[in-house]
Amino acid sequence: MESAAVHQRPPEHMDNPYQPHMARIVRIHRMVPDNYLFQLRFADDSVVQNWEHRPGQFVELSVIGTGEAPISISSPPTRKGILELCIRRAGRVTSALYRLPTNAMVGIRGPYGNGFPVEEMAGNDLLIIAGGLGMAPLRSLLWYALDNREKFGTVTLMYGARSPEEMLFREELLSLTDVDDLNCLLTVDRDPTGTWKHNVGLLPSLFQKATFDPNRTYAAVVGPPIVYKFVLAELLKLNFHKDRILMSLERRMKCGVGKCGHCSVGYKYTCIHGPVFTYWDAINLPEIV
Amino acid sequence: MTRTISVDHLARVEGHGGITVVLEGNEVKKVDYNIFEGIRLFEGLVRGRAVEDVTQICSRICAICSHGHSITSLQALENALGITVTPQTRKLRDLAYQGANIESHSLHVFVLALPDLMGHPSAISLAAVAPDAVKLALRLKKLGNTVQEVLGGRAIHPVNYVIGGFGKVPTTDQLLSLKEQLKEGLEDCKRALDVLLTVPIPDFVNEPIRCAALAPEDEAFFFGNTIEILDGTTRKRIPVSDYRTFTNEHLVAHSHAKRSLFEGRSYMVGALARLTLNGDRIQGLARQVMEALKLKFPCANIVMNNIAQVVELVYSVEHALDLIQELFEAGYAAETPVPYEVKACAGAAATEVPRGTLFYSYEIDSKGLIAGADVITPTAQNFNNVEDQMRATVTQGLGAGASDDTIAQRLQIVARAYDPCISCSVHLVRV
Amino acid sequence: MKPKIGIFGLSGCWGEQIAILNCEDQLLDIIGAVDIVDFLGGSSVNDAESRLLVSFVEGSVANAREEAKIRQIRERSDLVVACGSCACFGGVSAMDAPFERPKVIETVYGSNGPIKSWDIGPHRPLSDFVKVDLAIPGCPMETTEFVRAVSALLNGDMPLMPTYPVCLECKMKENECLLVQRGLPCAGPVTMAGCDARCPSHNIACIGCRGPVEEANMASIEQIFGDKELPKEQIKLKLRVFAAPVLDRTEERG
Amino acid sequence: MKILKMAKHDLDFFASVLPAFGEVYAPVQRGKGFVFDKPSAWSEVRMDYTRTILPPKKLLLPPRETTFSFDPDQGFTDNLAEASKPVVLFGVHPYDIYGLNILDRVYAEAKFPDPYYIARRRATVVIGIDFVPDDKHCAGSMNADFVDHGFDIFLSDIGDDYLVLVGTSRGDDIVVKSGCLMQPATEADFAEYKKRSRIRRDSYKTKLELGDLPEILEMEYNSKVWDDFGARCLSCSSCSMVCPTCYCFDVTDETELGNRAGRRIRSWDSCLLRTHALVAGGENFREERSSRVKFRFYHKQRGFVAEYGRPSCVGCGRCVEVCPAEINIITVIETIRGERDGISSSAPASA
Ligand SMILES: Cc1cc2nc3c(=O)[nH]c(=O)nc-3n(C[C@H](O)[C@H](O)[C@H](O)COP(=O)(O)OP(=O)(O)OC[C@H]3O[C@@H](n4cnc5c(N)ncnc54)[C@H](O)[C@@H]3O)c2cc1C
Ligand code: SF4
Ligand code: SF4
Ligand code: SF4
Repeated sequence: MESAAVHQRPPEHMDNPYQPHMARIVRIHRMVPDNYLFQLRFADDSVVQNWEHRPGQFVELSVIGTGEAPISISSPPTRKGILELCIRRAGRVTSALYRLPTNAMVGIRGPYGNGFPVEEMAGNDLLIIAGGLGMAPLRSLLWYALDNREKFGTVTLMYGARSPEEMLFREELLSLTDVDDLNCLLTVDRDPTGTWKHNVGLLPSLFQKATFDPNRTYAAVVGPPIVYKFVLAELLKLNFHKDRILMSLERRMKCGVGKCGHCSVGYKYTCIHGPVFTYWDAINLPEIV
Repeated sequence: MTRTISVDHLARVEGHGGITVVLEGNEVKKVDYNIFEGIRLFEGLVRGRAVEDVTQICSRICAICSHGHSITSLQALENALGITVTPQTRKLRDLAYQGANIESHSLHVFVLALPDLMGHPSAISLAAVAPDAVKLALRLKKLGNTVQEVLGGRAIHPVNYVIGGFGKVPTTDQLLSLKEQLKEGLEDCKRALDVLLTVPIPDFVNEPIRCAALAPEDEAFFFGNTIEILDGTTRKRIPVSDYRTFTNEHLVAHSHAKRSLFEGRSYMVGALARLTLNGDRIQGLARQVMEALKLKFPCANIVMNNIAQVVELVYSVEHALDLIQELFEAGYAAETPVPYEVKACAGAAATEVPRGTLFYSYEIDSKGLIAGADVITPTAQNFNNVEDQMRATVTQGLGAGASDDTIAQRLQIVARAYDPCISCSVHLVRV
Repeated sequence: MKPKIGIFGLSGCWGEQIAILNCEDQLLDIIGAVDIVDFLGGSSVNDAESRLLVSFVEGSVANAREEAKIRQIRERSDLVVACGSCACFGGVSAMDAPFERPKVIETVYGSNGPIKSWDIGPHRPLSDFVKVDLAIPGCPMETTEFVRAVSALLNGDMPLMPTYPVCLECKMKENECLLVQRGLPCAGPVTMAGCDARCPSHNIACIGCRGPVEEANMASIEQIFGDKELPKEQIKLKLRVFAAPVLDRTEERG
Repeated sequence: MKILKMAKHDLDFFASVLPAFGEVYAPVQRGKGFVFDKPSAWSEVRMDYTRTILPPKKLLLPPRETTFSFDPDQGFTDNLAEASKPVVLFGVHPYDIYGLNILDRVYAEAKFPDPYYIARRRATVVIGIDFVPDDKHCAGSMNADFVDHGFDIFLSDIGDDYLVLVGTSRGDDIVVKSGCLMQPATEADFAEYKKRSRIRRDSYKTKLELGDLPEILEMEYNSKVWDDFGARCLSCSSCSMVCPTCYCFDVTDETELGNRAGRRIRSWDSCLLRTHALVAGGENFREERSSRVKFRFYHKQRGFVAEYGRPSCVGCGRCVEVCPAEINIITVIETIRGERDGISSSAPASA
């Protein structure tokens, strides 16, 4: 049990996992109030070249001088060069970010977390279920699947927002409702505008619009706690395997690399063992939902 | 026809106060120095609290004199409980007083009063034209704060003073480092003198001032058991334990602060009063400064109080250096507070805080709880004197044909020359 | 243009205004970065009307004049910062009195003095009257926290204030625990940190000058003090020196 | 492992060679307690100390640490040089060395090794000594009363001599540097060691059963005892601050006045504090104090076992010493096992 790392690796040759790379905000897309999409490009080209991530992974975003916050990567690994983050204005760091103009620099480190087990999911049908901001990490998975369409069976997206104005990536998703190789089901809780042409109703109501073979489908669910509550019940009703229901968790995080302790659920760390957990994990980690 | 000259809200004094002068033609009908600071009732609030808890509370009477309040409160408690502190504790407390004096006087002279003398509304605007002078003042102020922090654990509302001594005495290293900083401070004092020599001191010819201060019993200039009053050329002495026959507190309608009169007449406490009574003790650089700035006694020009503060500031830097030397010579060591047992008792104490004589007295019950408390601050004692000086200033101004605005201006200079600390004056009398 | 700020004092000991002046090393930088347009304690020329980015307010509200003042300050300021425990929690003047307030006033000022005409009320925290954007507690507030707050506010960020108790900093300084090892009534476990455990570092039990942490477990600490054979009334008196109005509120909440 | 011996009276001389290997920290008295500090004279060093207020983690994972500074024009400057200054930590008890080995697992050996920790750990010579347990130590129960690695040199009392275990080549350098102080240990020395080891093992006044503790913790997850502990807990965080294996930290940025240049600082945090699991928008995953007390013990005695095969508690007794509310490893385990009726309301363990 000799501490190999302690006695062999000279720190001089080690990456400092806490020190971010600088990235430029190349575009800010004001999708909905308090939910902007930030497109970033690393200042250092070698970082751009070497960057790799999996859908469902996240980065630690720094507004230097204000602090850091964990943010899911919304862009798929298949689209290189630009990193997209869909960020809700929630507190100090995100507010400071919202004050920055295009071309300002932010710090990025990562990618962190396990991400979705895309290799294991390959060859199966895919059911992506997003509620509200849950679309942020799932958009990466969605485009990964569409860009690697041959690797998956049927692909279904169920996405619920409170109203059409609050739907993230609305134009992009609406344009996907016509494509053949994706079953794109969108719903809003209510439609004050009266112009919404798709489903109106809570997210679980979309289950009537599709059928699944639980033996060859992976479900990826991300959303606020209420979404888990109802969606999980539906999936269990449909006899989904507990280890084929994947969910992504949010916890407080200060490091992203399994040290600071804040993101622990039960005895797992969201940043290392997660943020993607199976429903079976969830049952066994008492604090999970 | 009646008219009034008023200053609604005095600026650059600590607390909330105003001045109202009522005139009928050239006759001064009334001069009111009003204090409308919210009343804070300290003597009422400490009742029923344990002896070890009251000092920290009374410190909150005043931020600037908080070290003075704390130590005077402790000495009153110690006098009551019959505790004698060690010579080392007494010296360390004396050292803390020098820090308080350095801090308070540099704040008052340079930040609150000097702008007046140099025709500026504030030290902020002064900083734009005379940045070096302001930096110098801030350095001296910081020096005073550092001394207070080392001794009291905090610059404002010290935490380290307890009955019988200190929670934790400063380490030798801390004292050595203070010594170095004080030596640099002495150089700054010389620079300050150069600045002050260029400042015109207005001549306020006022009535002669009756002065009062503690009579020092040893080299500790700010401690003593006897009050000494200089009235014309006679000196009267009253033991501190009889301080009430000296302060004679009473209320007036226009102020939340109480007033003092000795033998029916106002008197002054503070730097000028101290030097008038005990200026012959001043030696070294402080004496040179006193001579260079032409401070002579008796002095009827109240603005010279600021000059007296400068002299004391220099004295305090020098005395602090001496004290550290003496502490080491006497074999400096960590001491724990003198232990005590509570009993029913009473006691009073007075010390000279930067603004003058501060009195404390306590009655303690057999369980060690406070049964009565009395605090009389220098500002409260000075109020009547300030009003007298203001009246003289108005009369003088009217005689010289000054405009009401000029008179109002000069009234403020008088108020600020006293270094009033209004917030501390609002509470008072025995319970 | 430099942001305009104001510094105000209500009923207090002037501790925060002195604390601001005690930032000797940063004072000129602060003056360089902001325009202090209204500061009665420091300047005799003041602009009492103009819009302010931040108002730093010391002291409690103790009378109608001060209540009007704090409302006016709120109206003209983007941000109101309560400085010091009087502004944040009511402070020492709001501590428990041995008897009802009229009686206390009477004992201090006499029964038939001119006090009847005075405008005097109990001391209340600013938040009883107006929205407070940031509280910098402390009696007095720490100069370091003030400077840090100014620098965060200038960057547009809300300053981060400690949310943890004094014990955390006390342990960081490796002090021997006065409560457990010496049986002294130390309020550190329920008191907001940020002072670097000043008192325990001087062998003095914390007296709670920075006010309670948000979830202060008063019932438990009272019991623990009780186990140290302190009389019950003294326990309450000791724990309620700096923030009695706020503690009353927590207790009402349950 | 090289095993030698050294006469006790030669310790002063041995100590005199240590400064060549780094700044020496050793147990000295502070108040009635002890701390690892720079002794001003070797005579101050207390070989008989019970436990220090803070464990050695304070030197490897400092309470407040600038990880790097930043400047809009110059980018980042890390603070690794500062972290690489050589230190000799003398007189560490075995459970505290065990504590360091556990920190190694998380900070040095896991994914994303922590460069600051590693720099310090590499720069720190650890010289261990054995100890006599008091009633708060339960290192025996936690299997942390003897260590086989994680130190450079370990000294065991065998009467007039110390048995000297040399754990690393750097430790051997120190042995060499101390000249002819050390002699080969003999059969008799080993016998003496074994005799004393037995006595030591038997001298624990506190014995806790770990066997099926993870399972019992699972069974008692919804137990009311946590509410009782939660009602008493002050959330003062003392227990985590002094714990050799608590390593949570918080991260904050500090800027200079009127500037975005500044520092990123990490400082000790605790899962007992209200904000530990609080996220933007006000949701708190461990809102109740009881859930936080539970989490701490669950993490040490259940979670860590699942992840690393042993509890992260090393039985140093520090939480027993510091908790004003008597919530500690002994009271919790005994209560959860139904072997005591929770905590009393009378005087805490260390009156
Ligand atoms: C794995 C993961 C992925 C996330 N992905 C996204 C995303 O794609 N888009 C998005 O808008 N938000 C996302 N969040 C939530 C986002 O991290 C928080 O909203 C953000 O930290 C708030 O930071 P703040 O400084 O603005 O808020 P404040 O409330 O001021 O937070 C201060 C600090 O607390 C911590 N903190 C507060 N809330 C959270 C939280 N919910 N999760 C983790 N740490 C928190 C952070 O360290 C933060 O710096 C994600 C969170 C996690 C854990
Ligand atoms: S001395 Fe006071 S502040 Fe320090 S740990 Fe003990 S209880 Fe907490
Ligand atoms: S230890 Fe307590 S009383 Fe002392 S300064 Fe800190 S908060 Fe105030
Ligand atoms: S368990 Fe004890 S030491 Fe830990 S936070 Fe609670 S009261 Fe403090």
